[in-house]
Amino acid sequence: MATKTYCEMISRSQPGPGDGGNTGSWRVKRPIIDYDKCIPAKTKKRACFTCWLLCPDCVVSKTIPPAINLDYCKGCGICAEECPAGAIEMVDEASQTGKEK
Amino acid sequence: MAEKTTILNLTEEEFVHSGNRACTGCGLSIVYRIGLKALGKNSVLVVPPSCLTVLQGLYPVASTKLPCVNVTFASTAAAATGVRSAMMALGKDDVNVVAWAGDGGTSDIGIQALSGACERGDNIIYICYDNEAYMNTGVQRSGTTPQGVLTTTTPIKGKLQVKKDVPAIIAAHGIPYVATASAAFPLDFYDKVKKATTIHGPKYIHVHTPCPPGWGFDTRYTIKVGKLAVETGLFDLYEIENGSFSLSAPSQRLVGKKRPPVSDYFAAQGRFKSLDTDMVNTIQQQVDAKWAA
Amino acid sequence: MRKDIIEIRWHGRGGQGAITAAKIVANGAFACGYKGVVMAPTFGTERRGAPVFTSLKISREKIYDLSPITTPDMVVVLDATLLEEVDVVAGLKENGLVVLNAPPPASNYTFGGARVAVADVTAHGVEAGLKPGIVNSGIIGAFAKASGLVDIDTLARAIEEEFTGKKPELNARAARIAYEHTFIGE
Amino acid sequence: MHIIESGNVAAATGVKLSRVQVIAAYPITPQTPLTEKLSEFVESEQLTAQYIPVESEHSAMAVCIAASTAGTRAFTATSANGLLYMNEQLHWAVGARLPIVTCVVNRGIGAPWTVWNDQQDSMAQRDVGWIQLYASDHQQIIDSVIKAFRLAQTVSIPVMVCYDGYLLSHTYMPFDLPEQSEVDAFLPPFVPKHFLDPENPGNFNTVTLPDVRPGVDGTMRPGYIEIRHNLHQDLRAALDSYAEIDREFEQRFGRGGSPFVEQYRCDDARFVAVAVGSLSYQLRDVIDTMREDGIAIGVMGVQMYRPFPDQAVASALAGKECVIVFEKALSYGNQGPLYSDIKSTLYRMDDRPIIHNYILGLGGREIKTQQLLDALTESCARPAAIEDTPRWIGLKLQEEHHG
Repeated sequence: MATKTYCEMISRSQPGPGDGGNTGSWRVKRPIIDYDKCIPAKTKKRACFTCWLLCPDCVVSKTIPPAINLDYCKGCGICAEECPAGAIEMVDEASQTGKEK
Repeated sequence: MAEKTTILNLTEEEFVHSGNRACTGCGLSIVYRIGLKALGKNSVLVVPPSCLTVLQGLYPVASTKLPCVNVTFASTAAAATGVRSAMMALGKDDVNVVAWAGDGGTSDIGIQALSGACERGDNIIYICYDNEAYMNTGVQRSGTTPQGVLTTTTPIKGKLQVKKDVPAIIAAHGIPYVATASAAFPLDFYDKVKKATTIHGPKYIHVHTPCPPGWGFDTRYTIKVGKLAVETGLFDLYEIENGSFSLSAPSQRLVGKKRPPVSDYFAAQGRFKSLDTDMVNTIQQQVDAKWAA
Repeated sequence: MRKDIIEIRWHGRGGQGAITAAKIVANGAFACGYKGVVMAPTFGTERRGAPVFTSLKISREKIYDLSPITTPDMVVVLDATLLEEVDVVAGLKENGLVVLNAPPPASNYTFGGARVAVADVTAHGVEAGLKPGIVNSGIIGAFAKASGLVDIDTLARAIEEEFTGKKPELNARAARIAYEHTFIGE
Repeated sequence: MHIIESGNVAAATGVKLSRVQVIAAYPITPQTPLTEKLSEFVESEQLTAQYIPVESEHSAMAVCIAASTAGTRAFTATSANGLLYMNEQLHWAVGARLPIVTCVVNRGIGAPWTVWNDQQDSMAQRDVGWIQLYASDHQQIIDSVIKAFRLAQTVSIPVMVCYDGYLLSHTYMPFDLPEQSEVDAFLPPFVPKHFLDPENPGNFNTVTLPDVRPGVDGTMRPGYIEIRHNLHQDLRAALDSYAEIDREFEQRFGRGGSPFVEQYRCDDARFVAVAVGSLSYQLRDVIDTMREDGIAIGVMGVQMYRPFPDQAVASALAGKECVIVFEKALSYGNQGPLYSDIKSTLYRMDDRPIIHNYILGLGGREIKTQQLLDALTESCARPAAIEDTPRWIGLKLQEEHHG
């Protein structure tokens, strides 16, 4: 008798991005970084990165200048609220999607 | 004492994937992301039903890059003990075994198992993220919901009872490390989790975690509201190491200083709107008395 | 229903070691070729000092009925003070045997038509060098003599194995002294 | 080598021989001597294992679930209300497909409190998806524990080894102690396919959707119902696997050959009594007596209750005139659970036997051999006259109640 293989199905998930889909579509407002005000962008030095630290969704890069992954940014606005330089503005998503087209 | 972590030296390695199902502006997302950085790769998570279950992803996709076992609501700490005992049996005792549960899962249904693990001295880290109600099921009151808070099961008068002091209950077990933290002070939280990984025995970290939909504030204010809870003196950040109590920097700074009134914190959220002036004054007096002591 | 099973009921007090005594006899009987040996203590809530009993069934064949003994062939009483509290001969078969820890003569005790064997097990235990009150090894010697079911050498060996670390030689000696000083009435 | 020990010690010794790695236990009568023995084995270093003195049965199974997910061989034991307190966890363990073994020392359930034997506790867990084995004597207890670990890890389904509280747990009888080397050869170490591994992280028991969904590699993964269907299929296939395991055990240890039902004088029988556990052995004395009176009767002990070995049951009972099921459990308001299962198994037979149901021994009420003889004598004398509702044996404060 052939040996049967058991337990071919269990709920074991594998890590990967986008379980919730492209959560960028959840956004009502979009963060726009003003690189003239943004401290690492302006000084070209590794500095500040408050937006990177506080982002709940890991969509801000710790780079000079910081960049936001809009595919997944849910548009909470924490980065804008907490930016010590006031460099991030939340703008209407609708106005931006229009521009992209 | 270990160097304080700064934004600049904080690791860039992420253990949570973007595009997960957490709510916009989720306080848990912040503490989870930062906490996993502190734990590092060589860790195993134990998670009961909670918002984290959803954040972590629906089968077959996981948003967490660490191994994790989802367990029943009441069993979190015991399951962590189970993972630890297996790791000991397998000679892999350098693994961090970390239970990560919500306030309901900790203060209510899970407290028996947590108490058991603490009494046994099991070598686990238990992190309770306290968003002060059953948020995953739609904002029902929990043992740690503060007095006066409107929830879907305290919809008119607000919760009548005071918040259960879970860290004090756990500290009474005499475990080597108890700490409180806040999502609004992620680096302080990071350092506490990091410290917990270096201590043998049960470690308990209770992290105050603002929730925009459950608390009734705009998503951009998650950090602001969390800071207010600390700065008004309502939620204190401290450590109890081998029985020795010390205030952490964000709370220590307030000693001898004028604190903003608790009404600032209440006014920033919708959930306190049933509080009358008398009640606000009473709470302010309680907080003042606590800080005078 | 089955006629091949010898049923022995042991009466003692919680903590006195009636279970251990019955277990030693069970081991001895098995060593002597009884394939069927079942020893069942009182089921439930035993408390120190309270009267307890233990059932021991012995047969040449496997025993399937595990229920407590109600019609014993023999009863063994570790403590004569029990006689005032417990009807130790309840259900005892006709011509049954009572083995009693009590000073001789056996004629001091009558239980209907039952045969009675006595040995001053409490005294023999002290004589063997045991602490006063250790009776469960000595009673085995009395049982061996009175029942003739299992020989004393086998039982002495079984005692030494069971009492490993707890004065095995002295307990075996207590059994042998009791064996020599067991008196069987008419 | 034969030893004379209690049933609980037989179970504990089986666990030790199986080289279990993690033990969690919470004391409950009449399971306690089993856990006491295991703690002694661990503290005296006769067994290298983690012994976790948990604060509840719920946590006992939590420890086992997590330890098993992490890749170790895990064990616990309980009785009665302790098993019921574990119920949620029992479902979880099987849904996660973990090869945990649990001894259930059968005891009646409160209220009112009882510490004595019946089988309501484990019978009430028949639908959780665990494999259930029942032992009739100490040899079967120790052998079943060892076989249970092998079966559990072969089919990735947890196994309950059930045995009667007090009647077996606290009774001493001789049994053969298998050699450690033989057990090691029979029971290889547990090597999990998936486990909690920082080098290959996975997220176990995640929320699973009603429908299928693609994984990160794009292949379609099952929804909840597919996973449950797979469990059911595997439980059915476990019957074959257990038969193979039992054959292998028999070759190595010389005991076995009847993994599902144990038949005694059934070959030429017109009547067959059926029971689970030690009662099936007690019935043998009754059958012998009735045979002396010329009644063609046998007894069948059911040794595996879930998955239900319907083919073995059907072939044992085919062509019989009457089947009489004795049970120490009841689906209240209906019938004995085993009775219902056997009846449904017989339903598709052309010449199905008449079937009777007796309820007895609940809460440790002593079962007298004479009572069994009386019941069987009546059932055999007029099989067609007895109704299809349970009859109670041994009620004292009223007339024997039919129905």
